Amino acid sequence: MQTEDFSIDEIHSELRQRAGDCGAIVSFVGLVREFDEDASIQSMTLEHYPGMTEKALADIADKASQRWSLGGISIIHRVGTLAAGDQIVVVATASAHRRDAFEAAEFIMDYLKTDAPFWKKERTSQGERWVEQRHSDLSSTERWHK
Amino acid sequence: MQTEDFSIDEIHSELRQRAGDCGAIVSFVGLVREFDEDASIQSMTLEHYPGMTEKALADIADKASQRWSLGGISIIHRVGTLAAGDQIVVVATASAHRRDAFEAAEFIMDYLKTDAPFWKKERTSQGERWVEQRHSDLSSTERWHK
Amino acid sequence: MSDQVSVLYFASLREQLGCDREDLQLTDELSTLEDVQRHLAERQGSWQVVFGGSANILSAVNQQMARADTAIKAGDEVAFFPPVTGG
Amino acid sequence: MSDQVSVLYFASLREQLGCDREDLQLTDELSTLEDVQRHLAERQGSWQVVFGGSANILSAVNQQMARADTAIKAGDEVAFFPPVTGG
Repeated sequence: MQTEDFSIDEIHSELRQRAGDCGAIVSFVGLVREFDEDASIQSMTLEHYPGMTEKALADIADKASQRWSLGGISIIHRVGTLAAGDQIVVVATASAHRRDAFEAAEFIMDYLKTDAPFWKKERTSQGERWVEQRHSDLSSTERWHK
Repeated sequence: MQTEDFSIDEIHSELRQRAGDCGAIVSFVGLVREFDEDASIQSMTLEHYPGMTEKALADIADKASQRWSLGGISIIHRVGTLAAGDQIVVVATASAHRRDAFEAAEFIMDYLKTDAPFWKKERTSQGERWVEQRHSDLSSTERWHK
Repeated sequence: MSDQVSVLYFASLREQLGCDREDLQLTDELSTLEDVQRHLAERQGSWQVVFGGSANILSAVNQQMARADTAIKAGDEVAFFPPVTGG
Repeated sequence: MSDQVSVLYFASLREQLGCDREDLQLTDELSTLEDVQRHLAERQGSWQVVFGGSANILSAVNQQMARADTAIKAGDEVAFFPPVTGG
């Protein structure tokens, strides 16, 4: 968790040093959209649950490490107020096998969306509103249960 | 195709500008491994088929664009001689939906591995050798045929 | 240690209730998350609306997601919040 | 335009054959990729080994992957190479 922006270059370099001999790095970056349901977004504030959020992310990373053969995982999620186009989150995974890196990154993002205590509030042209969880996010996580 | 290294930061920035209002960017980076089947790799030379390689990559990107809703795709593949740990390839996809970005990036990498005319020659502690295609690469591409 | 639990509220719940945390005295009738939720629903105004209604509320005990039948004991940290929307 | 096709060889094939490209005169017996491959296998030494053996050789016509029964015509660019290993 941090309020500052992150550099995807630095995350890659750090992961490459830490991960040892991995041939594949997959990264996901989530950005603040400019429009949501036809309202233009002026800014977005991210609230989290200090303490629990860290534990939830560590727990998700552990689950991924048990399921796939990974050399390393990086997760950075910003909190505080962000503008449209800003980076919100990065998840990066390193592995000897590209399929492992891809699946683990997607798994981590899916669980982050349903299990990590973050809440978004948008400031739009039509006022402020809390973002609602989408049903598709729940079903994305469910598909990993098998 | 280029001999120079690439910056993942620049690829992200360029894609964010070009892709419009996309909330998700997925990138894959392939690196030269330090070991392959117990031989330590001193360097790797990448040969390609000028003309056909460009067409093959454009064709794969087109296929991905038809299959998923994407705001943009970037593919850079290096040729020439690289050292262990060097970046070989980056594939980045931007989309409004993270699942589309993930699947398209993996699809492009799978097809690149079986359909784009590149060949790797390793210089190892045990001499030079052409890398052989793995059967798993063929089956990775086949799973997209359904 | 007293017979209390801390209760935390986040995001839209925090705003609706006008409260981000409070200490709650445990009693014999307050031994599970469900009990706490029923107790809070008995309060007036927005408390009744939030905890007595059909809204989907998630809960955690000691910073782990927890189901309604989870037992609570003195010193626990209990939290209520809406479905999460990070990432 | 003459009745020729260019034939290109890549990677391990290029090294084994000691040849990266040549021009081939088309004849009535040389009208598909398969014909060209059979013609090359009739040559001595490494040509026979490479094209007459069981090695998995991929081929392209005018820079598109092509199957053995693909027809070729004067001016085409034909290429033979091993399975690709980029990425």
